[in-house]
Amino acid sequence: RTSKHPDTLVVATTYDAKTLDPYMTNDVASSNAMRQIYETLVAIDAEGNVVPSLAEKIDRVDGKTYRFTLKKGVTFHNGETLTADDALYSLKRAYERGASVRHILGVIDPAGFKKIDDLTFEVKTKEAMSSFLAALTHFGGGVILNQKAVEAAGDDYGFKPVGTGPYKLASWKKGDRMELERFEAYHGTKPEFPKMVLRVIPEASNRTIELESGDVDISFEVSSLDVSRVKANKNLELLTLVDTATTYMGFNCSKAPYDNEKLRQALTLAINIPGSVKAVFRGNAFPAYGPIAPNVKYSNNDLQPSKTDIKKAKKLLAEAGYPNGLTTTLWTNSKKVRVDMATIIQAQLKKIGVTVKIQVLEWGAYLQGLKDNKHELFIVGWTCQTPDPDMAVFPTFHSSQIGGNNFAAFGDAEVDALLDKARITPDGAERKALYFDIQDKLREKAPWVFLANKKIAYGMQNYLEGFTPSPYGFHALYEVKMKK
Amino acid sequence: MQTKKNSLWGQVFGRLKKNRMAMMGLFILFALLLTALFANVIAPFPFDEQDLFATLEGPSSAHWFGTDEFGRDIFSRIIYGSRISLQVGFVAVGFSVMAGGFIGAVAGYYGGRTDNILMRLMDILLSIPQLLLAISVAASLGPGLLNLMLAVGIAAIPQYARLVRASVLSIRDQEFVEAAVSVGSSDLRIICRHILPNCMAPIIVQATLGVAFAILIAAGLSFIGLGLEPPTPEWGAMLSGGREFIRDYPYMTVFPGLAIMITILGLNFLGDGLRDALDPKLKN
Amino acid sequence: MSDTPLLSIRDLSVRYSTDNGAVKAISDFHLSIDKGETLGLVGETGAGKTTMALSVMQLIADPPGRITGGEILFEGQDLTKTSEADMRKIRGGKIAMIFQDPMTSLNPIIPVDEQVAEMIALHNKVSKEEALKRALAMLETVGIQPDRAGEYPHQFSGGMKQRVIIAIALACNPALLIADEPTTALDVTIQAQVLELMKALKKKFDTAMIMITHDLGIVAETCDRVAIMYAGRIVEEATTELLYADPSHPYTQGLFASIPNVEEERESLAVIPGLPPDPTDMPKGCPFHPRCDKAMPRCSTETPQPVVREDGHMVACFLEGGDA
Amino acid sequence: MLGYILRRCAMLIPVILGVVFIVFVMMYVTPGDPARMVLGEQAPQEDVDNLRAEMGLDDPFLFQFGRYVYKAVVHGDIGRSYITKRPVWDELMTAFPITLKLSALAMGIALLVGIPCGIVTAVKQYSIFDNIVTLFALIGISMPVFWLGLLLILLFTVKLAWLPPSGFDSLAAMIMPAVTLGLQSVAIITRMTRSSMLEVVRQDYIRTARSKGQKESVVIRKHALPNALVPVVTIAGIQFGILLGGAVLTEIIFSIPGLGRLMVSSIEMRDYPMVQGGVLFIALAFCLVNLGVDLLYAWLDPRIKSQYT
Amino acid sequence: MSAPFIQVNNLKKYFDTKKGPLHAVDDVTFDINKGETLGLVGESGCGKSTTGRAVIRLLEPSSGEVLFNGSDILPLPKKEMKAMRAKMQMVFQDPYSSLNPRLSVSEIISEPLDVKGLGSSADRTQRVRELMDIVGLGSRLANAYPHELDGGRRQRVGIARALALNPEFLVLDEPVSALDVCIQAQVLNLLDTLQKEMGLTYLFISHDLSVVHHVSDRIAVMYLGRIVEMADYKTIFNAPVHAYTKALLSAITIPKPNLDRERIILEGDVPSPINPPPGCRFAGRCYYEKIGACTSETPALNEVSPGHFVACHLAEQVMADQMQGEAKAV
Ligand SMILES: Nc1ncnc2c1ncn2[C@@H]1O[C@H](COP(=O)(O)OP(=O)(O)OP(=O)(O)O)[C@@H](O)[C@H]1O
Ligand SMILES: Nc1ncnc2c1ncn2[C@@H]1O[C@H](COP(=O)(O)OP(=O)(O)OP(=O)(O)O)[C@@H](O)[C@H]1O
Ligand SMILES: [Mg+2]
Ligand SMILES: [Mg+2]
Repeated sequence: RTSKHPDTLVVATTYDAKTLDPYMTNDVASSNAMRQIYETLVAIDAEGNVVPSLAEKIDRVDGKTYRFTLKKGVTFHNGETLTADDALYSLKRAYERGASVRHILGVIDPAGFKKIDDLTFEVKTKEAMSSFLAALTHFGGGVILNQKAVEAAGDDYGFKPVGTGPYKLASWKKGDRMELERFEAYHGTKPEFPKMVLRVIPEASNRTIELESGDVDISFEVSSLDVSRVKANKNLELLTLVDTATTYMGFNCSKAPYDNEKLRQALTLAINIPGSVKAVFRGNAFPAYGPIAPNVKYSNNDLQPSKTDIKKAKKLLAEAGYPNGLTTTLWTNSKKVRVDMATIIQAQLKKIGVTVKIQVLEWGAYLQGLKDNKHELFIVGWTCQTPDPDMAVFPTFHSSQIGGNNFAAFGDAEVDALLDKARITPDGAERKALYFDIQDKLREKAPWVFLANKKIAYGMQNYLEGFTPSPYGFHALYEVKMKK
Repeated sequence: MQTKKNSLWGQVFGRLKKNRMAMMGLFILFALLLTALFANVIAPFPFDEQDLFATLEGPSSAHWFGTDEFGRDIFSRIIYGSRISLQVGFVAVGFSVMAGGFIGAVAGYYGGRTDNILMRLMDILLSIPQLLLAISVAASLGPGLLNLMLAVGIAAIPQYARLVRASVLSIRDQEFVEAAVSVGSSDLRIICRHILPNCMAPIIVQATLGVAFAILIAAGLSFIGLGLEPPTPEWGAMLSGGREFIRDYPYMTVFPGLAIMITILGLNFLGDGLRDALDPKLKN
Repeated sequence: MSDTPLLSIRDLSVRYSTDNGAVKAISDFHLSIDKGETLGLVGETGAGKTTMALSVMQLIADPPGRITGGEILFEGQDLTKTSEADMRKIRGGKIAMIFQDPMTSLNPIIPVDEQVAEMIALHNKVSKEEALKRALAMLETVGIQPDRAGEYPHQFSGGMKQRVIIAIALACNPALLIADEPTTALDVTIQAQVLELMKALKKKFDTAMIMITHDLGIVAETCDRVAIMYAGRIVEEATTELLYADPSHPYTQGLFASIPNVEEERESLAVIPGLPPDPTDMPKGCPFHPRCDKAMPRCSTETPQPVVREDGHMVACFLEGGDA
Repeated sequence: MLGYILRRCAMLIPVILGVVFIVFVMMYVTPGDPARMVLGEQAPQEDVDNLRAEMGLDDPFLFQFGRYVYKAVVHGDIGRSYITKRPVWDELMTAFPITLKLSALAMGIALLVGIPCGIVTAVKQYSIFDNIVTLFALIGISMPVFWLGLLLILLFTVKLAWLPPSGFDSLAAMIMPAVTLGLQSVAIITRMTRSSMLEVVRQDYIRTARSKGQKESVVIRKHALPNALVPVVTIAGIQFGILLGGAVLTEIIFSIPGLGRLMVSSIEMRDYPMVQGGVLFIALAFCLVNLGVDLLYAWLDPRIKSQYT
Repeated sequence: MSAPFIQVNNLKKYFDTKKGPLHAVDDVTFDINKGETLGLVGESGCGKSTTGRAVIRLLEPSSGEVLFNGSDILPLPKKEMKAMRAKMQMVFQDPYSSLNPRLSVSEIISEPLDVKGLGSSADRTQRVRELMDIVGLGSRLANAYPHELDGGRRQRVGIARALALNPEFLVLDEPVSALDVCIQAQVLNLLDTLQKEMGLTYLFISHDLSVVHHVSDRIAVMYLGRIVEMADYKTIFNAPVHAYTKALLSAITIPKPNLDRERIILEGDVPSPINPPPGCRFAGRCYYEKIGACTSETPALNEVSPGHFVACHLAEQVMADQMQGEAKAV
């Protein structure tokens, strides 16, 4: 089969981008669009290593100071040439105005920025952070903008993006499609397709139908039920990967009854994780074994999902002071997999005498409830947005983050110390050991029941090649080519 | 005096009895009621019994309507679901009919400024998205079946209010209303005893269809924290739950859809019959 | 009298099937009317007057109503056996009807001239404009000025509406006009206007007319002949003078006695005791016998047959003629 | 007539103000922090709190309300979306025309199918046809939108390849969503027309028309139908108003970026200015539809028309 | 003679309509003695019902006085008025629409008792039975519903309801106009009996002159919101003065063939009560020879002979002509 629209790459996505101002949002759909338009100073390669991008050369002057040298002759979509001023302006703006992404680049210290020459500049961080360069790869955080364009567009910048990337924005019908057009003065390898269309098709089965009919070249998030259909279709190719998110059931460790470690362990042991994951995801997820998803650096791949042991669970339950079980509430939001997971957990906990009431909450109310510390058990997911394990475990388990993303309100001096240390230890064996240690500790103290690491499936026409899905959800679609 | 009480209803029923469709409707509703009452006797399986080794099976002799993604027996869930769905449908519609009916009656009866204010309030209510309304109800009153029904009910109030207002306007000027005033009846008494019972025909048409909408809307709301905790079976929720399976396992949605349809069918047959039986113009 | 009457109804029976059983609205009904004659048909509510008129028009709603027997000969043609298509030509064209209630008998959303023109266009091969022109002329004949002809019924008073209905009925110069209580819904002064108008028009077009009413005063004023109806039958029939001079059926006598008369001294009105019979459960024998103060034993078993006196005065009562 | 229209338009003001106020109250009591939704669940609480203050969400309730009304009335400014930062007006003007087109089409289909069905079912009350149409109407109501939507797509796109599966630019693309959306209204309009026609055919003036020797079909079309339409128009108006509020499921299934999806996502994201603006639009549309309905009444029924002067 | 039982002075009722105030009742004055029947006749829409309603305050009059037994009831606060209601009741025109189709006969009759909360429920049942007896309804009908009754019985139910609280004054708003002649006779007889037995006072509204003639002691003729002539019934019938009264009388149909009476056919229609024409309201249809005042001055209701009131500028002239005519005839 050949393409119905040879000049255009049509990609079906689930959501539309919110804005194309990188510092104003932090959502996957926007990042995915921005990845086609913008570039960052540094990027991640397929193995998850940080590599140069707009910056040709990166030197770590000292623990807190980095010196970047920009590529020469990089032009923006508006014809301006990339300079150190643009880069510094961008990072400063991210820190000052980019409330959505500030937590990613949070350690930056704009006071310490220094322009060396037109292409060279220094950036300082407040403390020595080993995850800093990884953070700069984030498409919400590390994108370099053109100062002039931003200032000219003012509040409307989100709709008049100017980047250095391979495509520039041609038109955008909100909620429907974004049309991109090849940037002919692109400094890198020019993409093959003169045009790219990012279409919004919320309904999963329709994405598949349009893929089958050839109206769409690549479809994101093929539903677990359509996976076999796409696989069986000889015109199509299925690509899967495991994303960096972990779905978990958290305990509110800050108050009774789940401030009781034994109780948490008991409940963990009562749940048949592999069985549940199989039932809920139908083969499109792996049982999770720890807080760091398998494709994030320093994830301990030797770990196994926790084993079900009803007898031991009951014993622990009795030891925790609940020989006759207890009644508890489990929160989830309306995502079907989470509700399904909750339903199965409910059935399983019944076996050790724990009666679970499920409450499905609307997302905004859910977050508010977590913030107000009204929760007991809750199911949610955490995505490691940058290729550094610090992002996976620090915001979620450090006691300083209680009231923030540490929804389990877990505070443990030992774990705190390890987390603090690991984030400043330079990459290497020592850091790896620290993170292995952290993973063990968290499994033992059981603030979470680690449930699943989702596989994400992408469907593609088999006349295409060169699409490498990224576990972070923003993909280098400009690399896609026609098969020769 | 002879005891011939309720002879109006007796007569209405007499007329209904001669209407075959209405009797069929009545029979269907009665059967549904029995199903709901004796769900635990009829259903072959408990509604929440999971069998992870027998998920998504098509209809068979063991599972008449097949099984869902957790291996639960769909037939049993539909049987049990009748309890909740009928409750949701009837209570929500009952609530909106009563509230809407009352508002419409007051607006129509007093007319003038009262009418204007109440009807503008109804316009306001109509413009508020159901989702926002539901979230607010959930937020201020908490989750649960009752509040769910309330949220569904509130949203439908304006429709009934308008309908009743229109009927009241035509009844308000009848002399029996004036007669009631002349003997000193209070306004409330007049509205409740003299006016409302006389404008039931259009409400019946609307309400019989309204039950279907209530069930379907309630299903949508159970996913924003207003509804019923899983695994409580409910037709509308089963319908929406089967959505992603529809291409491969259509029976997951066909059966709850049929259940809703049969209910509505029964209601409409009965409603049509009732409407005709109550219509004074059709009386001898 | 000419040889064949314009309309002659023989042995007509009409039934309505209702939840409470069959209603014999009309049974063994005989009536005939000559060209140009005016016949008054008098009877209390539910006697079957409207049903009779609708039978002639073949407009009885079926269900629930049905003509179960007899024939209706109009110009020699049996209307009960006439096809619907032919009937449509007769309706309006040859037989026209004025309905009981002028307030509800006009379509509220069509201008009145169009409602008259519709009738004209249906029975004459004329253009729309021509039909409208003739409609205006017709309306003028009944006293509605052309400048108001384009208005809607709600803008008219009751008397004007009734005049429009009369205009519709007379638009195609029918041979027979059936007027079903044309003035009961009107005010007395308006009633006088309308009656006057009808009399004039009748003379002008030489139309035969059946005037249905329960007002004996109107009959006295307008009709050549009267038929008194009780429970679906004619119980007495004669020329107006004869009948008013000598009401012979006990029901007719009761009817006359219960009218308050302004010309006589006031006294308590004589009333016919009881109520009209339940139409689903007619008494055996003479339907009037349960209310009749002169009832005899045979009245409750046999139905009295009409007896015609020499002067043409017909009475259906056992007290009449040789049987008394 | 003009005076009447003007008076009706003046009535918009209290309604709109009321809507804005009530929505303000509702959003006030609804849990969920707009600042949190803007920043995403991963942002630290401190940043969220700062943003809240910056957005003025910590101000007293009435002050916020007053500020909104002031800006809207004095500057005609109904704000920018918290999420996309685009002016609310622009966002609505993208979504609303699409919804308008879709609803109008759906309503057209509903009337085109519903009224004739209603007429025939009334004229042939209790006939086989009556029962069959009733059955279909009820199936229409109980059939979930996504079912019908998918069936249509599978048939007309996948099998027959006649229609595109999504989109809203061409009439062809709009057919399936409009049918899906209209089906529910078809049922209601059929039932209403039937009920109303049954009432009208018993009226005296229908008998008058028959007594003129008029054909039955003309009697129904010319004399009965226009009289029966008033309540149908009422219901159609309410339905149309509801459709204008957006039809989320249909929009999702056919990938249509209409008002329904916009509103739902705005509510979910606690994008207050968007919700406010959207509800304002819907209320306005509602009132205009109501006005339209009333004018239609006048057109249909001269008695009503005479009350408007 | 003591003061009249009911005294209505300068009663006005204007309705607000979009086109302006509608003068439904415009400056009406009359009185009724105890035990007397005043007949009120006139064309449809001339304000008869409005007058009847305003007199017992079912409608709030725009201005004027209604003295009941000497005291004005119009300023009474709502509560006291409710108590007052018991003494004055109304029987309505249409027996079909004046009874709630969903209540049984006994429920309808006991409604006033229930509202007043009089006695125990057994007392009320007893009273209902009594009332049904009085109006001649068989007790087997207690649980019947209005649609099962014929018009005459329905009207009896309406009368029983009006009598429930032992009123002294009844407004009868066209109580027989919807009834058949035979049944009309039954109801008229009943009303007559009741009046004699209970000493009731009636305001009897009708457009049927023969009925009014039959029941009334005195008759008031209304035209477009005003009383144009008022006198005892014999005077009205034998020596009418107002042109309208004469037209009304001539329109009566008399069940005698070949009477060949001269009919007065009025030309034109009743003018709109909104912005009624200046001067005499009947002027537009009047067949008397008009004078200037007819179209400029509103004629007052003057007593032309004892107890005979006429509102016509030409009254004296007409009276004189009539005297002459009579004299000639003699
Ligand atoms: N559509 C119908 N269905 C059932 N019964 C009917 C129907 N129409 C008339 N009847 C019955 O037939 C009988 C005669 O009715 P019809 O209308 O002919 O009387 P009428 O003499 O015209 O009375 P009125 O003076 O009230 O007009 C009555 O008993 C009536 O109840
Ligand atoms: N509630 C009202 N609002 C406005 N106008 C009214 C109202 N009630 C009556 N009218 C008008 O007041 C005038 C007098 O009405 P009323 O009912 O008193 O007349 P009536 O003499 O009783 O007539 P009918 O014989 O038709 O009963 C009429 O023009 C009528 O249209
Ligand atoms: Mg009749
Ligand atoms: Mg009146």
